[in-house]
Amino acid sequence: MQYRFKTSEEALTFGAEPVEENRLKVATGEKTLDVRYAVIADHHVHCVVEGVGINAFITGEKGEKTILIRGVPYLVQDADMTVQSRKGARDLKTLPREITPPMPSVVVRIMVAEGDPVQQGDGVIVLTAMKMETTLTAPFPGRVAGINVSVGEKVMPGKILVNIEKEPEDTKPT
Amino acid sequence: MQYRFKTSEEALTFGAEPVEENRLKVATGEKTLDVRYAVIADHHVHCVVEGVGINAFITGEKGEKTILIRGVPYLVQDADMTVQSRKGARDLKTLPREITPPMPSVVVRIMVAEGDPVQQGDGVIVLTAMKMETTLTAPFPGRVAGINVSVGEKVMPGKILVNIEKEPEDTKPT
Amino acid sequence: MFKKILIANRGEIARRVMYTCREMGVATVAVYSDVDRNAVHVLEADQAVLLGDAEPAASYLNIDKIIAAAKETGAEAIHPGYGFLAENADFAERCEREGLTFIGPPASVIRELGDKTVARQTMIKNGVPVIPGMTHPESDPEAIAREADRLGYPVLIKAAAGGGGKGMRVVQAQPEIREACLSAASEAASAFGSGSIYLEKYLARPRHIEFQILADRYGTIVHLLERECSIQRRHQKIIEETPSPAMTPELRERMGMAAVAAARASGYVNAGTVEFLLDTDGSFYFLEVNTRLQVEHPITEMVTGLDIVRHQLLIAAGEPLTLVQEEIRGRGHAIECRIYAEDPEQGFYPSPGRITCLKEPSGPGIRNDCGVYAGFQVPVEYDPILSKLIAHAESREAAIERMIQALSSYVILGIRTAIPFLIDVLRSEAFVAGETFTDFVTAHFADWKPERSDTDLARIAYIIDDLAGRRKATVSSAGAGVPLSPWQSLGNWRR
Amino acid sequence: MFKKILIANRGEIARRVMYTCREMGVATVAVYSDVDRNAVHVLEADQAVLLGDAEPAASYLNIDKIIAAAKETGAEAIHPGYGFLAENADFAERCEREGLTFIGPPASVIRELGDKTVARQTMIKNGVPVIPGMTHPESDPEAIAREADRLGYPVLIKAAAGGGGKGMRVVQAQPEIREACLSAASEAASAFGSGSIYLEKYLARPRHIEFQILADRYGTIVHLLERECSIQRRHQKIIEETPSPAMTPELRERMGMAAVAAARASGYVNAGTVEFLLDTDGSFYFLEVNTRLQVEHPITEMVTGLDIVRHQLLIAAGEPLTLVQEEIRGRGHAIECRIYAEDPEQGFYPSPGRITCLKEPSGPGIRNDCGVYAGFQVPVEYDPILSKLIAHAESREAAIERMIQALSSYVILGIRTAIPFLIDVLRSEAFVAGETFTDFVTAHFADWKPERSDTDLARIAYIIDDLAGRRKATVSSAGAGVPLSPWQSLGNWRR
Repeated sequence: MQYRFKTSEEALTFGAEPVEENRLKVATGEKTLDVRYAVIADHHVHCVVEGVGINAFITGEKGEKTILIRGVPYLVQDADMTVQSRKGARDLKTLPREITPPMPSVVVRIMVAEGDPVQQGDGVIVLTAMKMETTLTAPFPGRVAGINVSVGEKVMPGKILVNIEKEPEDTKPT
Repeated sequence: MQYRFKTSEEALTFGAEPVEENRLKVATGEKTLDVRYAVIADHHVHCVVEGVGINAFITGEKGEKTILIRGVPYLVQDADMTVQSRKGARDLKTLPREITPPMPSVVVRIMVAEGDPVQQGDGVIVLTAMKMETTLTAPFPGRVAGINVSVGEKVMPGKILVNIEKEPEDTKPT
Repeated sequence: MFKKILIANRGEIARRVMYTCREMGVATVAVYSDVDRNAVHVLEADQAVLLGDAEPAASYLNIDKIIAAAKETGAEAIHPGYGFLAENADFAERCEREGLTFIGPPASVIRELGDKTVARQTMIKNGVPVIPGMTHPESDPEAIAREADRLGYPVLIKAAAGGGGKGMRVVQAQPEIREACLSAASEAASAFGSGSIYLEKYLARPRHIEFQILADRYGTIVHLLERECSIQRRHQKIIEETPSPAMTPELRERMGMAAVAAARASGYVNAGTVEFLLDTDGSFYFLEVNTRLQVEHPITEMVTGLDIVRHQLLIAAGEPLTLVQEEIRGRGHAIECRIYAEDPEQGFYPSPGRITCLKEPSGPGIRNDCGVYAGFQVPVEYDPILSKLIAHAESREAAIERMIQALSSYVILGIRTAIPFLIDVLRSEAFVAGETFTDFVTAHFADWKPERSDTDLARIAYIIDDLAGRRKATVSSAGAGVPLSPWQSLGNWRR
Repeated sequence: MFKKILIANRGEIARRVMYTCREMGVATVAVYSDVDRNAVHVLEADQAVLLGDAEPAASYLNIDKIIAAAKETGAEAIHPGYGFLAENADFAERCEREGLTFIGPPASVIRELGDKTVARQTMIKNGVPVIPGMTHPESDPEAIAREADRLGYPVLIKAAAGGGGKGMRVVQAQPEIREACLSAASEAASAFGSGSIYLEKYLARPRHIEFQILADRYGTIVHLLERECSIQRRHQKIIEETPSPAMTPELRERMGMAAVAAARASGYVNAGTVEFLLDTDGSFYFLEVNTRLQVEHPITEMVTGLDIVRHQLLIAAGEPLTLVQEEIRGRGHAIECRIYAEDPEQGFYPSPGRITCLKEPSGPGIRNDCGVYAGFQVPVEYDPILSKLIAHAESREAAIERMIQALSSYVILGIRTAIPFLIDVLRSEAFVAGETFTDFVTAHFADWKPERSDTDLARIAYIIDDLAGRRKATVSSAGAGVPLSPWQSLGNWRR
């Protein structure tokens, strides 16, 4: 089988050849790896790659999974499996022109007014969630084109709180 | 719904009435119990019976389940669901006339010969399993009618190792 | 001893109190809100009473409902845990009035120590060194700004009713002071119901060192040695340890005596914590007294071999302390890491959601005070602490290694945690060298990202999982595995 | 320190050794048999080598294969755990010959102490009190019968190569002696490869008390206090605790000195255990030296705060002991319960099978050294130990309560365990009173059955589970939940 994984650059291709039961030959770029594996539990896979044992813990739906190895989470995305509701979500090259909360939050303060110019990193709006205040900042220089919420309002992820017009000279975001 | 559970005496009937979501009225004999419950995980049920919370952990197939409460396992059998392979297995009134190992074992010594009279509790055959020697004893007084294995033989549960003829005067086994 | 007590809290701390209750034969009553129907503390209690909506004001902060629950179930005492009503004098007073034993200090003591400025006055009177700053709360930003000019920048804004870093702001220079006051006041108001704040001189590189106190009703007061809690992010502790790498027997002696003096000055009873800032020059300043069971109490239990909650119950039941200061010796070294539902790659922003898989670390010297389980939905309404992982070993070096191994084997899927961040902190030269100051995270881990050296392994695991493809749909609830950054989430809506 | 070691064992003890290795930065190599492909010790090792068939002779007892695995993987040392080759002098010798460090005493010491009769001679020479009995092994039942008449009944038959109660038989009267010899000899042969046995006077109501020893290569020997292991079934320990309820400082002093003398007499190096019988009159007798890491070592780690495996590795690497006898103090009380796959309602007969659900106990002072997981098939080929549950608390009373709570919350489904039996033992007057003699189980729990007071609750749970009916078929493998007694199992075949 062939798998194409997303990366910050172009997609990366992995080839997987079943050798015997619970054993694969995985080819990526120049190197080919010998992989023995066992599915230990719903979310737990143990594999032996080139003789070294490793436990991986997996969650997520088809096309996009989070894999935990040695305490570190890895987001792995299949470039070919376009799960509509998530596709592009992780595409780091497309950046938003608006600000939205990462989780259900309440608006505490709005630090800008329509028409205000903002520099990248300027505080734009203060939210509270789980008793924590967090300031959402402008992802790039621009001008506040619209404010779609008011203080005290409960806002959900995806809800666009403030529109920021990008400045003519395109500044690459970090 | 009606459930009939096996007991050492005659079957016991429980009636279960759904009152609302995750809530039952359970009737048994004279008393009726208010039961709220939540399924926490595959094998874990939390219920509140008459206001007291309890965790129960469940395994087994339909008709016969082992339920662990406060560290103690309870074998619960539905008298109406006859699972062929197990039915009667627990029926304490039917006792065997033969001796069989409880698990895969190896015969170490045979302590009787065909025709020998045996008293209840007499050692009949010595098995070893998991590095433990255990002596199977006669369940009741009788006479050795046949020996079906030899020393060193690997024997499985259900395999009848020694036949014991019950004595004419029926002695109730313990 | 009480026959039955109510625990007015949730999650890991409610559960931890229940462990000791069961061991002492004390029946437990849990209280819970709508979203906590199946929370661990509800599952493990003998009885549980629904308080109401998730909104704290309608549940865990609702004094009337909690008192009613205690009456209804016949509980004789209430353990408040930490947070929520733990340091609420009115609640303690109400308990006393209703004939319920509040497992903590008397209301008057909570009130006096709860007002940080009053506390500072008390300590000054009793010769306990305090940080230069305001001795009265202030709400007018202008007045605070003037005071700041007088003290000289940098200054620290703190909530008078505060604790746990809520409503706390460092202000480096004059222009920021007004916005900082507003935001601190509003955060304080939402956290403690009071928005009054005050100002302190901000020490550049102090260590946060606190002493655990136990005091009975008969004037016996002992301290259970120190804890160092310098590693903080957003002014909230995330790693604590004992003993402190900076501690000497002589300094411990002096600070311990100051801690006992502070407790005595305030007429303290039950378990409490006296917090100090230790400056680089070895001088220390009283910070505040936490009039509750501290989040990080387990590390003290590990090195002293004592069960602090057990002593809380004994003291509350009127028993005299049997502990003798000379006999309280620390052994080995203990470290605690707080495991929050938060994303260290997104400024530690909370990361609630459904836990799809949980595998707790184990092994010699490992303790995990855990308040969640696989399948549990971490609510957005409350402090996002999931568990506290504690490692105890013969030496600091061994404890660090033990903790790193435990963190590396800790599996929490469905939400993000700071585990990879914690591992890197524990591995860092600065931490290993014991150079732990309150500016640690900003100084060494300002824009940290985990080193992702196993990306190919992860892709291989993806492939294997794909081939096995046996996972139940129910547990891989869409996206639960990946928290969204403000920018990332947008995709959902724009395409 | 070693860069990489091989662990020639399986299950919980292999895993426990790996914990310390990881903390010390020592890479681990596991070995395994066919049926252990997915065993915990394989999953957690850095590398794993398949030895062969489940049959111990083809795998965990196969010296050639294990040595080859060590060479192949570049391991510098081998930790044998307990059981299997742990006390096999030939194996230790072979390691030495192959340039591999055996993490344990020298082969010569193992050989001398391994032969219980030789050991008895050594102790007699060095003034360590021993039980009256034979000082040479014997295989002729007649000769043993004559010796028994001389000593007077009851007598105890023991395997000369023995340990862990294998091949041990109490003989109350003359007629039983021959059958007992045969069965003991054959059990010994299968367990240790040698069927030679010997005879000792059988003490009526002794306590089993042992001292943990640590000795370095340079003649420094310390003991880590005692463990009492009187609670046994089928001559195998099932509950251990420290300190012993029978111990006084004065007796501890004397027995500790005897233990160190015993170790010194045999030129002991590394960790070991000197076992004694303590008679009701306060006199004690040398029993044997276990030249390995003891199953019950964790309770000693809990009260002393030391990591015994760490010290084993340090000693094996040639480090001198840094511990000083005076500084080794016990704190609190620790109890261990061994959790075997066995059915206490069927004479503790082994109960292998598939674990369908596993929920480990947790909480302050709780440690569970576990070698299995949910979904694991417990093999019939090996000792059926699943885990060791350890509780540590301020006092014996608190430790008992803590253990009872932990046992009650321990969930193992799919096989039977002695957990309900252990709970009742810990609750019993005799145990609480510290009346723990080696005849404890026969004296107080001869035909024990659990009190089943929650039958109706169980039926209600059945109904709820039936209504929910959501469980995966895969994990409720037919009958896995119920071990079969010889009589019950018959049903399967007769209908």
